[in-house]
Amino acid sequence: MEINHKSLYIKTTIMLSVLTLIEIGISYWDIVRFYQVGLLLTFALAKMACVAYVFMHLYYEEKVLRRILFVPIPLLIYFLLGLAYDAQFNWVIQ
Amino acid sequence: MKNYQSKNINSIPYFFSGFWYKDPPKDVSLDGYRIDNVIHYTDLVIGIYFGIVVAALAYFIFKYRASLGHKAEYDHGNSRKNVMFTGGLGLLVFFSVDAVIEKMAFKDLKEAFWNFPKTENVIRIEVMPQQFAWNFCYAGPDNEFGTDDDIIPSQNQMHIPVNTPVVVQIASWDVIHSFYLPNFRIKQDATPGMITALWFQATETGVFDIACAELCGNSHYKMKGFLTVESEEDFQSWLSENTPEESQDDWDDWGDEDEEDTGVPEDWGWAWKEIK
Amino acid sequence: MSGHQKSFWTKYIFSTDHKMIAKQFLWLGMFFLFFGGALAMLIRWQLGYPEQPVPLIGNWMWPGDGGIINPDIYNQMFTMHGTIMIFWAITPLLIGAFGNFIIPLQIGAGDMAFPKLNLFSFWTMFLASLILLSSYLLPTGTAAGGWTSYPPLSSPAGGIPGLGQTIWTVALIFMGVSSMMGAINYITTVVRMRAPGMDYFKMPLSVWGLFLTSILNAVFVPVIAAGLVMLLLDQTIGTEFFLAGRLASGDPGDPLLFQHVFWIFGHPEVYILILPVWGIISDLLSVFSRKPAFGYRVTAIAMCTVTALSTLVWGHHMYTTGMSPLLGKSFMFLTLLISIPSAMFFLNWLGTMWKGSIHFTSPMLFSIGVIWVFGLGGLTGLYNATITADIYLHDTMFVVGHFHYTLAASVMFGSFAAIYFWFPRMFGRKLDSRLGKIHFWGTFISINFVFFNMMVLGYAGHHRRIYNPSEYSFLEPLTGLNEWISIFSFLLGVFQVVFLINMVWSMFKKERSPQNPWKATTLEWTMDYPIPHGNFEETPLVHNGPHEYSRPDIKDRDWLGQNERITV
Amino acid sequence: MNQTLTVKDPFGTATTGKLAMWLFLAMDAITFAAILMGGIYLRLRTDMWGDAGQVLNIPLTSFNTFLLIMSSFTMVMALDAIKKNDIKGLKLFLSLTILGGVSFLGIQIYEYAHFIIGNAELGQALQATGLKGDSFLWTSGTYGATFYATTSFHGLHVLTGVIYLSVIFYQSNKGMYSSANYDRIEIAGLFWHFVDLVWILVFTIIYLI
Repeated sequence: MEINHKSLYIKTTIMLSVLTLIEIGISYWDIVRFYQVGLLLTFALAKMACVAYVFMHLYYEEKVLRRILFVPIPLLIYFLLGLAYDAQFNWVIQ
Repeated sequence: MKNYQSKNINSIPYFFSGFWYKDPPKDVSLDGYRIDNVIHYTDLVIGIYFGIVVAALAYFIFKYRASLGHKAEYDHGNSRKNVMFTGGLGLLVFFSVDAVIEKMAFKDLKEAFWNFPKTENVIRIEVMPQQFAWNFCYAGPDNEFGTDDDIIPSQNQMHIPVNTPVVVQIASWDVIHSFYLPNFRIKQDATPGMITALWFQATETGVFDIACAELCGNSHYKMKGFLTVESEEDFQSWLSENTPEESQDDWDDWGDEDEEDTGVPEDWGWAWKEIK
Repeated sequence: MSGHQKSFWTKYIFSTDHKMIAKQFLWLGMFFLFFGGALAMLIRWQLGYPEQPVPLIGNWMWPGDGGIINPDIYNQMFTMHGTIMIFWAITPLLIGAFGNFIIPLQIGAGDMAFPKLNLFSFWTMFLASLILLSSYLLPTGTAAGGWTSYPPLSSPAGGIPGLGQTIWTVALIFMGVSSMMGAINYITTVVRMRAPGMDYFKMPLSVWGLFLTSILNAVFVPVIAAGLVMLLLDQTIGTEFFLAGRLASGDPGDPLLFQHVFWIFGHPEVYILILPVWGIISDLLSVFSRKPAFGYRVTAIAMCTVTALSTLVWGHHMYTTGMSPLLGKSFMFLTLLISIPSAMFFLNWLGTMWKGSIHFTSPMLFSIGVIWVFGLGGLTGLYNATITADIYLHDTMFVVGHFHYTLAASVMFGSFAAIYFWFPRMFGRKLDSRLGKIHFWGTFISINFVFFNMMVLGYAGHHRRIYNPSEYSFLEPLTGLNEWISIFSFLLGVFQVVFLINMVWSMFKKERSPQNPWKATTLEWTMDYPIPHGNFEETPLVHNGPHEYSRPDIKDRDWLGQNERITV
Repeated sequence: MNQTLTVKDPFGTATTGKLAMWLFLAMDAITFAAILMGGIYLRLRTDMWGDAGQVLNIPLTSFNTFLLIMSSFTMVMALDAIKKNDIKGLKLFLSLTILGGVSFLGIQIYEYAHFIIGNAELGQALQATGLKGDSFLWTSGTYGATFYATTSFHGLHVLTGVIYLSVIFYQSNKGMYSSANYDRIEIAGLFWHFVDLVWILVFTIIYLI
């Protein structure tokens, strides 16, 4: 851990800010809804990965910890798919 | 051909509960036998498996009890043979029970319960339970729901003709209820804000109970309706008896503010949803 | 640590010693077990003898109604029976008491990883209990929406008067916080504090069960916590997450969302409760058959598989809600898959007894009892997993019978086995074995009669949560059976009193138990009673697996402790 | 004999406290995920939902996002400082972090106040989404309920983080930390970065999508 992390941290911060600006830009951009949502989520995930890997030092932790922390993600996606599918299915009285 | 299996494989519950064993309510529906058959098949196979387990247990308890003075065998059961054996038995259970009932269930769902009748000759009913009563609505002469000539009989009275498919759409007025017809082996939750559907066909005439199967408040137990299955002529004459009279509507709501609080309004009903 | 002077308060009340916290959880759990049991008796009285005055206590409890349980009170009773039994009796008994007691001892640790967090966990739980019980003081009574507490019924617009539901929700949130603290503690303890040599596959299966339980707790209690917070907002500040139809004032929410959230948590919760039992039973069968646990690795891996699968199948509680057909089918398939790993470790239990040398002590009797009741409970789950059968059986007494077999019967038998087995470690005395046998046979016979016939009732169409079954004509033939079930359930209650007497009497009797009365191999039996704060004088070294019984290379005894080495 | 008997510890050098914090964060993440999933579910079921920028003030919240990112940066710098035994740097960066958190909360309270008091312009924006009234409240349909539930739950985390960091600041003032002993700062940092991490998701899902 002798390396100077300062420049890495500064780079990450700039990167996060730029990504945020791009996200805001996308939200005002008039494109197909599906792509907009997809792009926004991708950027959000990229930003989250930056924070987790650099600021939370996940990159320097042991592999196992990283793997275990990623186990809930497919599970949550599974739940989300189930819920979303069901939300779209039912007839709603308007 | 109505049956997958012979009708009376009830031996397992009978074995345990002896003379207290009770039959389910009489099945008077076209497809109720399918549910009974699945249950009976499951009864049979799990009875066999549980019997084997109990027999093994009894044998082990007798044979390997400590008083015989023998020493236990030192065996971790981790050998490949043992693992294959347990795994194989697990798969055997899966394929002999689970796979079969899954196949039966999917077949039944495809052929009956989720296969809504496409023919014209269908009775369509809207059901709106409230705390603690059942409201029913028939389309009336114009065959459209949500119009002035909808027939709304008195609460808790549902009439259907015999041997005609009945499609029911259900939505709750206040809390969650469940439309439960024990004699037809059918049940469907009524959720506020959402329409659910089911269909069934009666094969015998008579008066049967409608029960609410989902807890809906302190009088949940009293939330009872009556389903009268009658001949086509009786049904039509009952419908015409209940047809609303012209120009009476304007006076109905007058001064009924208090009742509006809890009960459903006079002219409830929603446009019939197409079933996919 | 042990040199410190301890006052009464730091020793018995605010102790950070995992063994003392375990005892606190034990008493809390026992209190609520009997409380919930008493509620069950009253429910059975109403079902067996509808609208007749309750004997002995009726006139004193409900003088206004002439000793008759009225529908409001009845709804409150089964609501609190479910809530208390699941969250305030089984959870503290198995996870709180035995989790705390045996995890550090069996893995050779001095204490939990975070003793103070452990202390907070108990006192949060205690606070939650007080909050829950305080709802009985309300003039409108406590919660009455069922333990599932589906909105809109459980929201103020749903028709249940008073604050009971709100207090119920708050109590459950506190309980969830306590469970989460426990989960963090147990997982880090098992991961970090194992003694040298204690690999994952040398841990006793009890620890495996509790470890998997903690993981499920960690993943799913947050889900219900979120759902309950949303429910609480609905109940207090007027949001409308779960309101729809007439009760919603503006843009409606969706009652189904709560059901989804509830069962995403609720199904794993079932496994949270049963996994410790599976682990404990696997160990105890091995101890009393004097034979290594059959297929130890297979059992452990099968338990992991069940844990993983249990997270994916919540929808099978919602077949009748009008869920999409595709979801229904996939949930049915996934649910049925669970039967493969379950069958595997179930067979391993039988394999453990096969060619063993079975000693019929009280814990062993209860363990064999678990094989019976869990076999029945697990197999009857197939009906409820089948969509078509479930259309008929959903929300009937069949479901009640089924989950009482898996949860009440199996978990109670498992807890009793654990109490009989570890009582010498907790209190230094053995429980009386004659009373234990009376307790076992009484419980076994009456519990089977009660719950099997509940399934029979359900098959005959008896829907659940109804106050008076005589309202319906199709339930008339069931009157006699309902009455019989009630009689046997009272009998079941009476036999639990035998257990209580046994427990209190044995705790104060003179005769001390030997250090290792069952000749078990695991680490918790290696020290004298009372076990000091810090447990082990020196960290044990683990050389053997947890089930080294009847090794042919040892002549003078039939067991070899985990920390012992054979010198050849 | 002792040498041969070891516990295989796959988690390496991570301290037990750090493991517990990771575990807690995982649970917290699931709680957030459940609330967000509830919001998504409700959104799929209704039309009365504001588009990006229609009701919510995106520039203001973007500034808030920026604040959190910066405070995350200062937090990590604080850790960097203590690793080099630079107590002054630690105090400076910690106080900057706390300042960032407090400003975030201030802006959020301003935003809430603006919504709760309401005005005609807001009323028009709400009308366009199908909601009634001049102020945007938690009773304004599921949209309002989801917005307030998610952001206030996150706000509570920021508040907790501010208090947590204040305690750490107080302790570092007393000289509790050095380059040999900074585990607690790292753990507190994990919590603070997590708050940032969740905000990224909340910002994207609630404000931008």
